[in-house]
Amino acid sequence: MEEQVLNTAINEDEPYLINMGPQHPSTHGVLRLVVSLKGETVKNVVPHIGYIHRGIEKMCESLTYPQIIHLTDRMDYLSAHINNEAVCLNVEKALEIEIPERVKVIRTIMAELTRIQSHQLFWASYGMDLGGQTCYFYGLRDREKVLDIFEETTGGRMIVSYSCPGGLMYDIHPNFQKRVNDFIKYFRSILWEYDAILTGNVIFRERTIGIGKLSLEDAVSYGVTGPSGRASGFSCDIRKHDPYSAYDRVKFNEVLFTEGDTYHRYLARIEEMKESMNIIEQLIDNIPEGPYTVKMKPVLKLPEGEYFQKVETARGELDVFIVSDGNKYPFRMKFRSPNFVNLGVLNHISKEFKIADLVAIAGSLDFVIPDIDR
Amino acid sequence: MGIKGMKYEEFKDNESLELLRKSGANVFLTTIDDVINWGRKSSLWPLTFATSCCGIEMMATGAPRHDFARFGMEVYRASPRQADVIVVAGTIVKKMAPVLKRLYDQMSEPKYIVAMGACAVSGGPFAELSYSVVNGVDLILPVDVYIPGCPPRPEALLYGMLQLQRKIETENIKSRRKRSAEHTTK
Amino acid sequence: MTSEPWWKIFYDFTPFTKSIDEGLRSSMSPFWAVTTEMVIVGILFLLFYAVVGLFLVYWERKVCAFIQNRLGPNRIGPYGIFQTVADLIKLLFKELIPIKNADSFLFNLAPYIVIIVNFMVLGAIPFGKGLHAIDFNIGIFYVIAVSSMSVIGVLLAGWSSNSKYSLIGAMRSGAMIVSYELSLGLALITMVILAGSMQLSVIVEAQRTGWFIFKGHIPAFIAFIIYIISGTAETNRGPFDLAEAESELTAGYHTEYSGMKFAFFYLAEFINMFIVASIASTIFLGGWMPLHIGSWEGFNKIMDIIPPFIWYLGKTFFIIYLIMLLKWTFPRLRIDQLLTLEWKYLLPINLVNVLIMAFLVLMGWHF
Amino acid sequence: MNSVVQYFKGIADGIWSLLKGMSVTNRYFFSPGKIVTQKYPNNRKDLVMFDRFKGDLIMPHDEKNEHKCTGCGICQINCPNGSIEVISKTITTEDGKTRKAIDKHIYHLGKCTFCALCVKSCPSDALAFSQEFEHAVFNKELLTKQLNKPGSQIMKGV
Repeated sequence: MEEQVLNTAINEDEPYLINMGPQHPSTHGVLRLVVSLKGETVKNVVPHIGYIHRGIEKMCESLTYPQIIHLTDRMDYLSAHINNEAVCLNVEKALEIEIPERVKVIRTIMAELTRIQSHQLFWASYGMDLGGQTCYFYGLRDREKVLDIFEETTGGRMIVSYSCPGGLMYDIHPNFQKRVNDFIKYFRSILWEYDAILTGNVIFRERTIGIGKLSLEDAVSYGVTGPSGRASGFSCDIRKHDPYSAYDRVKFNEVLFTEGDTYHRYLARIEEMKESMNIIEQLIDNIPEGPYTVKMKPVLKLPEGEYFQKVETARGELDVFIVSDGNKYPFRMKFRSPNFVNLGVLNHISKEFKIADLVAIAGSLDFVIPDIDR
Repeated sequence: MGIKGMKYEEFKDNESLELLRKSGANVFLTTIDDVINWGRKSSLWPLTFATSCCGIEMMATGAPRHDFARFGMEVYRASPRQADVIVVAGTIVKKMAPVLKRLYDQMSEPKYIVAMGACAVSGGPFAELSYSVVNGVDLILPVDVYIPGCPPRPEALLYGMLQLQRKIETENIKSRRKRSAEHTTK
Repeated sequence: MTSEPWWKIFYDFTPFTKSIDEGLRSSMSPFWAVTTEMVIVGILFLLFYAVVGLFLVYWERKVCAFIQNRLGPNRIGPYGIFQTVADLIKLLFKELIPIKNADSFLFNLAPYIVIIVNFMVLGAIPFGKGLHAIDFNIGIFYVIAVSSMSVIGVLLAGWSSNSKYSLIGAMRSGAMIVSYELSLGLALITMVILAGSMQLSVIVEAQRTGWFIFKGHIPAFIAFIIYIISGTAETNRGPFDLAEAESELTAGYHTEYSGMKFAFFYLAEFINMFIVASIASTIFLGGWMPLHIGSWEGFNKIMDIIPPFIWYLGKTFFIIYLIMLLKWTFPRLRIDQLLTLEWKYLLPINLVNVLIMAFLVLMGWHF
Repeated sequence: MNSVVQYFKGIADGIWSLLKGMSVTNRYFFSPGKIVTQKYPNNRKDLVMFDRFKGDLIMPHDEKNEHKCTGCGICQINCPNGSIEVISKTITTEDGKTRKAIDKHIYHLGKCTFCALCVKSCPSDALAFSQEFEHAVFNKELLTKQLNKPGSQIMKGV
C-alpha cells in the first residue's frame, strides 16, 4: 500500500488534482470544483454540478401558477422576491391583466431592497473568502436591517413569497416607508466603513486588481450578465433596456466598467447598492394609493401559447419561459438562471492564476448554488 | 444543570428527553459524566456545511444580531475531523447523500446531527413531487434534533441548539457507546 | 529569607529564588538540587502554558467579538471565562482518528514537536525581575534558533497526513517561515546593536532610563514594525495564515488532526503569539522594566509602584491586542505577495535599517 | 528615480490604507455601546415577533372550543407540498340534515414552507399563523399536528 502511495505522488506530468467541495468553505454551498494544479498554479477547473439538483423545473409542471411562486423563492434565495416577480410578470402578461400602479412601485422597492441585501451578503462573504473575517460580521449586521423590513411586511425574513399573480400577498405594513427611509439613511452613513475595511485596503487591492480578467467579447459570448458582465463593459441591465414594473419612471445609472477584473466585479456590486438606494429614494415617498391586488379567478389557466419574461436579479438576467397548453398547470417551464451561465466562464478566467485567486474569482462571480442546479 | 435563562418546563418535547434519561437509568450519572457532558454541550463546534437557504440563516445566526459565539459555537470548522455537530442546513439530494454520509463518517466521536429546515426534516417543498430529493436526512443519518421552518429564523436555530445541549446532558458512557454502535450500522 | 515585607517579592523575585536554591543545595547534592529545580520549573511552565493558552483563546474570541459588534462567549461562567475550559474538556474526550495511509509515527510526533519548541522558548523569557528560568548570555540567539524549529512540526504534520490540502498548507508554511525568519532575525539584530548585548536580562536592564523604542527612535520604530509583521507571519496568524487558510485549504496542515492533537496545534498557535509578543515587549518596550523617562526621578518613582511583572504582562497583552487587531482587520495575502513583501520590501528596508542603527550607535545619536 | 519614488509612495499609501482599516476595527473594540447582540434565551419574555411573522399554522378556537373550519379541503388543494391533510366526516345536524364536517385537520409542520396560500385561500378564515417559533424536537412524529382540538365544534353561522 505504501509503495502505491509513493508511486502516485511523484510524477512530473501528472496534474495535482484537488477537489474543492462539495463541502468546502469557499464554494458557498455544494459546488464541486475539480482543480488541476501545478505547484500552486491552477491549470484547469472543472465544475461538477448537480449536488443540489432538486428538479424545480419538472416540479413546476405539476403545480398551479400561484404554487410555483413558493418554489422560485428557493432557487436564488438571495433574490427571492425578484424571482417571484419574474413568474408573476410572466403570468400577468399571459393573462393580459393590468396591474395597479401601487403594486408596480412596491414590487420595485422590494426588488431593490432584495438587491441591496444580496450585495451586502456578497460583500460579507467575499471578505471572508479573502480572509478578512470582520467583513462578514459588518455585512450581516447591516443586512439584518433589510431583513427586518421584509419580515414586518411579508412575514418572512429572506424567503418572502410576497408577489402573487395579480398583485401582492399583503399590503405594505404601515411602518414600511419609515423603516426604509431609516435604513437608507443608516446605510449611507455606514458605507464608508466598507471602503475603509475592504475596498481601499492595499492587500485587498493587490489580491483583486488584474486577477481573472474577462474581456467584453468573452463576456458576451459566454453570456455573463449582471454585475459580473457589466464589470467587463457588457451593457446588459434589463432594468434599463427592457424596463418592467416601475423601472421606466426612475432615473438611475447603469454601472459599467471596462476592466473586467475581480476588483471591478466587486466594485460594480458596491456601486449598484448606491444606485439601488437612489431608486428606492425616488419611489418610497410617493407610493400611489390603490388596491394591492387585482381580483383573480380562483383557478388560473393560461391561454395556449409560449410566454417569456426577463428580469434583472442581483446576479444577472433571469429568464422565465412558460409553455402552456391551456391547462392550469404549465406544460413546460424553463428558467434561464444567471448563475449557471456565469459558472461557465470560471475555467476560462481562472487559468494560470494561483489557487488563492481561484477563490477570489469564484467569490467575485457570486454564485448561489441552488440557482445553478435548480 | 439545565440551560441558563430558560426553565425546564418551557421547553418542548420533554417526554422524549425523559425516555432518554430512563434508557440509561441502570448506570448512575457520575460526576465524571457530568463534567464531560458539560464540556461537550458547552463547546459544540459546527461544521461549515450548508446547501441552501437555511445556510444563509445559519450565517445570520453567527452574525452580530444573534451571535452563535455566546454559546461557544462560533468556531466553525471546515474540516470534519474537528467538528462536533453537522447542522444539515438545506436540501439533501440523492447525489449529495453519499457525500453527507462520508462527512459524517469522517467526524470523530462524539458527533451530533441537527436537521435544520423543512428540507432536512422531511424533504420539505420537494418531498412529494421531486424525483431527486432525499425525504429527510433521518433516512441516511441518525438525527438528534429536528428544527422545522423554511428557513427557521435564527432564534429557532438557537432554540434547537439548546435542545441539543439538553440531550447531551442526559448522556452517559453506556448510552454513548450504544449510540455510536448504532450509528456505524445505520 | 530577608526581613523585608512579603509583598516586596512582587518587585524582585531574586531573593526568593535564591533562597530556594540555597535551601535545596544545602539539603542534597548539587546534581539532585538542579534536577529538582528543573522539575519544579517544568511543572510551573506546564501550568503556565495551560493557563495562558486557555486565556489567550478566550481573549482572542472576546476581542474579535467586540471588534465585530457582538458579545462573544458569555454563557459559561461569568463573562464566559470558562468557555475554553469546556473546549479543553471536550477535546480531551474526543476520538483520535487514526488516518489510513498516513505515516503514523510522524503524524503523531508532529504536534509534540510544536509543543516542545514552545516550551524551549518560554524558558528564555524574563517574566519579571528574577523570574527567569535560564539567563543565557546569548538569549536572543537562542530564541531565534529554537523558535524557527516549529516549522518542522508543521511540515511533518502536513506531509505525514497524506492529504493534498495538508501538503499544500505545509509547503506554504515552510516557504513562509524560512523567509520571514530573516527579517525577524535582522529586526532583533538591529536592537542587539543598540543594546550591545544578547543577554535578555542585560537588555532589560539597559532600558532602565528609557525603552529602546524611544531610545533608538526611527530605526527602532521601523524594526518594531518589521518585527510585528514577521512575528505575525512566524506564528501563522492572519493576515499571514496561509498555512491554514480556511477558505482555500479547509484547515491547512492540520486538516486531518482531531481531538487533542488538533488542540495542541491550536494552543501552540496562541502560545507562539504570546512568545512573539513577550520578546517584542522585552526588546522594544523594556520587558518588565517600568516606564522610566531619563532623569525625571519623581515620575520614575511613581511608575515603580506597579510591580514589574504587571508591566510585563501589560506590554505583552498590548502587543497581543495589536496582533489580533491585524488578524481581524485585514484580508489574507497570497503566497507570492507574501514572499514579495518579504524579499522586496522588508528585507531591503531591514538591511538599511541595520546600517542606520549601527551608524547611530557609533555616533552616539541615540538617547 | 521615478521608480524609487513609486516604491516609497507605494509603501506609504499601503500603510495609510491599512491604518484606515485598523482605525475602524479599533474604534468598534472601544465602543461597546454599538453591540447589537440580542441575548436570546434570556430575553424570551420580551422578545416580540412581527405581527405578520409566520411561525406556525394554527386554527383559532374560541372559548367554547369552536372553530370556523368547514372541512371543505380548499387549503389542502392549495398547499403546494402536501403539508395539510383534511379528513372530513359526515355528521347529522340538529335539524336532521347531513353535512360535511371536519374530523381531523392534520398539519405537517416539518414540511410546511409558510407560503401562506392556505391562509389566503381559506373561504371561512379558519386558519391563521401564530408567532411561535420554538419548534425544535427530538422526535420527528411530534411535528405532525392535529389543528382542530379534540371535541371541538364548528362555529355557528359559518
